[in-house]
Amino acid sequence: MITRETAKKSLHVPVRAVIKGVKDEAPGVRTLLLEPVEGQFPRAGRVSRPGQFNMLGYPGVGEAPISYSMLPPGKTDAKAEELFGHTIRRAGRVTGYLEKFKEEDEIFFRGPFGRGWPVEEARGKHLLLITGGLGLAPLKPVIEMAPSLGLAGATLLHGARTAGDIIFKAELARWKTGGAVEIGLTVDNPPGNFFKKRQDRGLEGFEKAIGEIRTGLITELIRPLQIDPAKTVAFICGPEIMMRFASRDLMMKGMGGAGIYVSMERRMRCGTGHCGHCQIGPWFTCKDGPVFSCAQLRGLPDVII
Amino acid sequence: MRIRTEYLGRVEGEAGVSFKIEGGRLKDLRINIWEPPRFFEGMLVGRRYDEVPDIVARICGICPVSHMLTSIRAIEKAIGFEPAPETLAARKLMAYSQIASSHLVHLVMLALPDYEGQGKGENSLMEVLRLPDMEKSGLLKKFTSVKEALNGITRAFGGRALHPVSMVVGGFTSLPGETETRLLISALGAAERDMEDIAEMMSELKLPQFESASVPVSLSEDGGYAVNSGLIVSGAGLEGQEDDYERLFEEKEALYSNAKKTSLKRGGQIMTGALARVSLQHRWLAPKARKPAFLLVEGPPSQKNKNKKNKNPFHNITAQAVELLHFWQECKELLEAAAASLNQGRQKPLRGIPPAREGKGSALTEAPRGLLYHSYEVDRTGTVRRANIVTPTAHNYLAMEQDLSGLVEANIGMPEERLKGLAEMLIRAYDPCFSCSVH
Amino acid sequence: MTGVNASQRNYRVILPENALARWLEWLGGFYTLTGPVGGGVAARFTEISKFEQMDLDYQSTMLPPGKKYLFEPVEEVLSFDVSEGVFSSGPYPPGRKRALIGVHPCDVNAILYLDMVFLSGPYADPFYRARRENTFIIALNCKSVTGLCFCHLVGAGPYLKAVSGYDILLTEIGEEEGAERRGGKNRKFMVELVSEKARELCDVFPFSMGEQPEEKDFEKMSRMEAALLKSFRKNLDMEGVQSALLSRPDHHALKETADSRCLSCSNCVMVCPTCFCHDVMDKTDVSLSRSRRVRRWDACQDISFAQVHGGNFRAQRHARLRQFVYHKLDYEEQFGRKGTVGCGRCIRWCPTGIDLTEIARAMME
Amino acid sequence: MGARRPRAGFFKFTCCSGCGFELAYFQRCLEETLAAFDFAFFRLASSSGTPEGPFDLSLVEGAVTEPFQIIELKKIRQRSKVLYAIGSCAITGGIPAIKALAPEAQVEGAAYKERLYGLASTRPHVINDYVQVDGFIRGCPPGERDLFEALSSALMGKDPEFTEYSVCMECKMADNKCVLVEEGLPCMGPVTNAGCGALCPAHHRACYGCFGLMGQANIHALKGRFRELGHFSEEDIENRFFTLFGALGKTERK
Ligand SMILES: Cc1cc2nc3c(=O)[nH]c(=O)nc-3n(C[C@H](O)[C@H](O)[C@H](O)COP(=O)(O)OP(=O)(O)OC[C@H]3O[C@@H](n4cnc5c(N)ncnc54)[C@H](O)[C@@H]3O)c2cc1C
Ligand code: SF4
Ligand code: SF4
Ligand code: SF4
Repeated sequence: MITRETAKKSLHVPVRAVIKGVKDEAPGVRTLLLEPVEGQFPRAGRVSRPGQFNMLGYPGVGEAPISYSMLPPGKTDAKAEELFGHTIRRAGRVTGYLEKFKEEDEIFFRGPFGRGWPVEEARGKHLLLITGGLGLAPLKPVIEMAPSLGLAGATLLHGARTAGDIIFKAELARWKTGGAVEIGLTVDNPPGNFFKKRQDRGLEGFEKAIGEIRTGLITELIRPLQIDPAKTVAFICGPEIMMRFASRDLMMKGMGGAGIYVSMERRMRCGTGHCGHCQIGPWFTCKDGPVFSCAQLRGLPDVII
Repeated sequence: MRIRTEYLGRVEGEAGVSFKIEGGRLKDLRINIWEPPRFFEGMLVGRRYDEVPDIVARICGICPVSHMLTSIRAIEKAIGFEPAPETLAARKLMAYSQIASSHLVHLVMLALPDYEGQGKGENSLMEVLRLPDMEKSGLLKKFTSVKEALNGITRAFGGRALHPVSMVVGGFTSLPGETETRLLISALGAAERDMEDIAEMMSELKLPQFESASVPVSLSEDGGYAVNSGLIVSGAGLEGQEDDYERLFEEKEALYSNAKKTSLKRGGQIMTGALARVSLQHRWLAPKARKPAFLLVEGPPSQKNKNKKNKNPFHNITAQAVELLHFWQECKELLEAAAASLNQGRQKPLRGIPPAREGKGSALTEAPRGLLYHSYEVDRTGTVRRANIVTPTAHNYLAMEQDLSGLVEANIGMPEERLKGLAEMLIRAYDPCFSCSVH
Repeated sequence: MTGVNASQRNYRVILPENALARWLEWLGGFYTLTGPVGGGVAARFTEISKFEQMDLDYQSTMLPPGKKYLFEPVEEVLSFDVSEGVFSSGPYPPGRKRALIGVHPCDVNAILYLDMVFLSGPYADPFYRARRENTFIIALNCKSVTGLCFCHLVGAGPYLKAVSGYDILLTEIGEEEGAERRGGKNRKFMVELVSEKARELCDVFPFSMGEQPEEKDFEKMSRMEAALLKSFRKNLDMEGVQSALLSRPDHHALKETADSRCLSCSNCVMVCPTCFCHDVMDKTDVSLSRSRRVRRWDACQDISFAQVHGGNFRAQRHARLRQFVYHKLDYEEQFGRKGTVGCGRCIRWCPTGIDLTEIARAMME
Repeated sequence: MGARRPRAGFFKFTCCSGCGFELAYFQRCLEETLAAFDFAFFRLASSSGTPEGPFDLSLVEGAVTEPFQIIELKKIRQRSKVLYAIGSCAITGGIPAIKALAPEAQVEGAAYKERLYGLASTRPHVINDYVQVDGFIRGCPPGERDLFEALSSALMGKDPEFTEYSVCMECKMADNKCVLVEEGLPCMGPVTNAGCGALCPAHHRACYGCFGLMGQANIHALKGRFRELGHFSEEDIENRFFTLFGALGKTERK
């Protein structure tokens, strides 16, 4: 029976949040730091996990699924302390509208939705993170919790279009010095080329901190890797075509599809497994994903992987 | 001194006006209708007969119903089809609601700013509506309630008010039910006062004085105010039947304009439209409209002059207000009759269009702005072989230019800006539609 | 109808049509009665005031009753008052209680499918739930089969086997002699009170004019069902279809059908009783006073359905058609059953008559 | 609101002015529209105002059929933050585009004699042949849903979401009788862009495509269906169903 209480906490009514910080990451990419203030979405008691996403939006404009790039601390009832972050690229209607927002502006969200990265599976194993472009954002929380995961080791391979498009530069430098994760970087467009001046502004310090930035596709970094297939778990996030080649290379190194996880991007309207837009074969990306193992996806139509 | 307006505002379509005054004499007066032609007469050749109404509707965004009705009747004559009496009644409702609606647009949106805004630097509907006395009178609210009541009728019978869909060769593909019809009647009732206020306000405008040499021409029919059919009459008496049209009238191309000038072959400028209709047909007007019509045509009794008929083209505005009253009344009566005959359930809508047959047909109707002529030749397969369309503004074109000359000459000493404004006001008073005139 | 235990039989009664009509009209005091109007395969579920308006001999409808009334084509789910800055959603339930009368087994099964979509899983849709709880479903076993029906292949008909999720099950089991009613006959219906709600309601309304069914009545029903099962014309190996489809996603039958006949018009999806996809969009008044979040039925046949930044996962027409065929005949993992109930609507209402069972058969060869 | 009202411009090219009338008269949010926008140029409604801009929102109706219009159009584009094409003429060529189906001299000659040599008319073009268009308010006349979406989006400063699916979808959602399947009428709904609310089928009439072909229209499949209906010649099918509102875009879609 639907009670007044559940009605008020309708899954259609979003939560209000205030922007507490804005950070430019790369051209067209910004991180928003959010604090929920009040709302009705049925979320009390829900713990956010890395890899999950919120439906972020503004009334009259719409909503878009955006992954956590910074998790709320986890005490879900004490709302005021629940600062969390989203890293957003301008792509269309909603993300374009959000681009205008500044600190102290209000936005709205529903969530968290979806199953996140299966971090438990990496316990005692080597965690291999392969990311492309904005795909680093959903894995940022994983990297940050890496020291507490009981890993045998962690490697992050990240590729971007140009050096200027690399997001989380400060964090990358910090992770590098922290030592919990090994880092390899590559860019499609080499820094000395025609684009250098515009896109590489302010990169000198970063290059010093991070070491060499290779040139070429992300697979260039995967090929030289030494992998013990049974003791490795891979999380991959990036454009689907990049995930395809990355996972294929890992399989050629002997990994099984079950140990390789990817985060899928599909059109989404509800986040709750009702609107149907995000279906991949029998799965709903929103509630069965967005993180899937390659084994789950293999053979399904309309997937590039 | 050269006076010119490149692009007239608050008229439908694109046209300019220019003239010179040299040594106190008027020279080179032209209404240049530069509205780009779409060549409907050429495009229609090779199309099927039942597509014609949907195509010609797009001649005009304010009187599509008139073009559809005229073409439908011409096509039906060509293929030898007789529509049912209920169809004719529904077509009248379409025509009346559209004429009233078109008049409303002209009165409030296009013409009123000339008079209300004058001297205050205001000349658009939006600005006029913001004038203090306009805001007080709640004109916009009245305007919208009247427009919704009228468009509701066109919408109910035609599917939509602009470019209707359910009115086709042969009849109507669907008709409103009784409840819907009753709703239309009550909407008319609810907006009636607003409509009367607007009509009154428009008939009280201080219009410039001017006498035209035009001969009024309109349709005329025994037993009613002729709109969808009738004989051709003029101020000089009976001229002929609609099938005589091409014998009676002639079109002349102007080298400086995309529109043609049409008049009676025997010469002279003619005027069609609301003022001509009211002048020639006022005895058939609804009671409420008859008195103001009499005042308009004959002039107030006190200053009765010998020159009996009103020949001031500015009074076309007043005539439209009179017709607004008339067609409102007619719509109410027709809707009552329709509702009564509909209480048996839906009237049977048309199933399947009437078959093609070789033939020629022409039809003449009264569009909001005056006489509208469509004529078609259809071959055995139903393909259109020849099309001819003559629109109200083409009929009035000559008169507009001649009257404008007369008006400028009579006011030749006026300061340039005021003269230009007066010239534009006269053109607007004709309520020209340049999109139609070029087509 | 063998294997029915005694306690279930207690809730069965045989009722003549005129008594049923009176009972339904009494039910109209609590519910908005909604039933099939206009017969044949293109009847329409419509609100009615009199039993006679319905045609219980109807074969099918264009819009399925469950989808039409439980998951409305267009619905406002959220409203935002711009000046106040507050949201509202609801009310639940929206509108009056409704009784759907004469719902065929395939359509009852489709409702059970929609239940899984909107009520199972971590989130229940409050609109669907409220409407579902306020809808009284009177199912009606089929007495004829159309050439496009294939419910028998998925166990969704022609007799309803589900034991819950609806309220009453009717089966026409013959005519009463002598009495005058529709077409000069008064038909008799086996009435089974399935839900608690139905049993409570019928406590109030005495079924005294009905008779206790006897063994011969159940035997008759079994015979009728068996005869019906023989009259189906469609056939497909439902066991084999799953593996066959997934292994041949680029089969020429799909591509050829898509290219030569599929209009991408989405009629198939719109009329499908289990298709649940919808779009959500925000509309704001021109006065900017209120924004509404509205959902409306959407379809995977539409080109922008799977469009995302940087790509479209189903840009090709055959990929979209494949999504429909696979979702109905494969993808059982989704809700633990096939997506089709075999009503045949997608075939009937496709302007070019595309038949998913034909495509599947061609792909299996 | 309170802040500056957005400056709007409305421009007419070759057409019936119907879109202008829809905006300034027929639509049901007229009061709100007049209150919300500052119409800095709108010849149908105002004799003042200037086309010089700048405009926050420009709406352009009509096809391009004369060279001077191209120059005007480019200027309008430069002066406008957002430019939407409104109505079928501007978007698909609409009815004016029928001219393109026959030899130019033949079509023009049927309407004019002496004036022929003074005409500047060319083959009709849609406006996004010449300038970048930010969105399409489809229909002949434009549908209210998309019109309001355009207006409210301009006021909010967001990208609009226009309809891009078939008339059939709206038709089904309205539970209309399908005139193609049930009555065998040659309905263009399956390949026509939605936005009208399936107006014609709701009035027992076959859609004639006034909102233009939708992006994914499979023209030859529907032609095949019309052939099966039996009572149309090949020319009829071509003419009636694929050139009335699509004379310029006779291309196959995905
Ligand atoms: C699980 C998940 C997590 C994600 N996480 C992030 C994240 O952390 N950060 C991030 O920036 N993004 C993320 N995304 C991607 C983001 O949700 C999309 O970019 C989203 O579409 C943006 O919404 P929008 O309204 O701004 O764009 P939209 O207006 O939806 O447009 C997005 C793109 O889709 C296309 N499009 C939309 N509608 C149509 C149409 N009708 N026809 C044709 N094309 C159309 C446009 O070309 C446009 O490029 C995530 C997506 C998923 C599924
Ligand atoms: S109804 Fe038929 S033509 Fe239309 S999208 Fe579905 S399968 Fe294609
Ligand atoms: S009537 Fe026309 S628009 Fe409606 S569903 Fe049938 S084919 Fe499509
Ligand atoms: S149904 Fe077709 S022709 Fe009719 S209004 Fe809609 S788009 Fe135009």
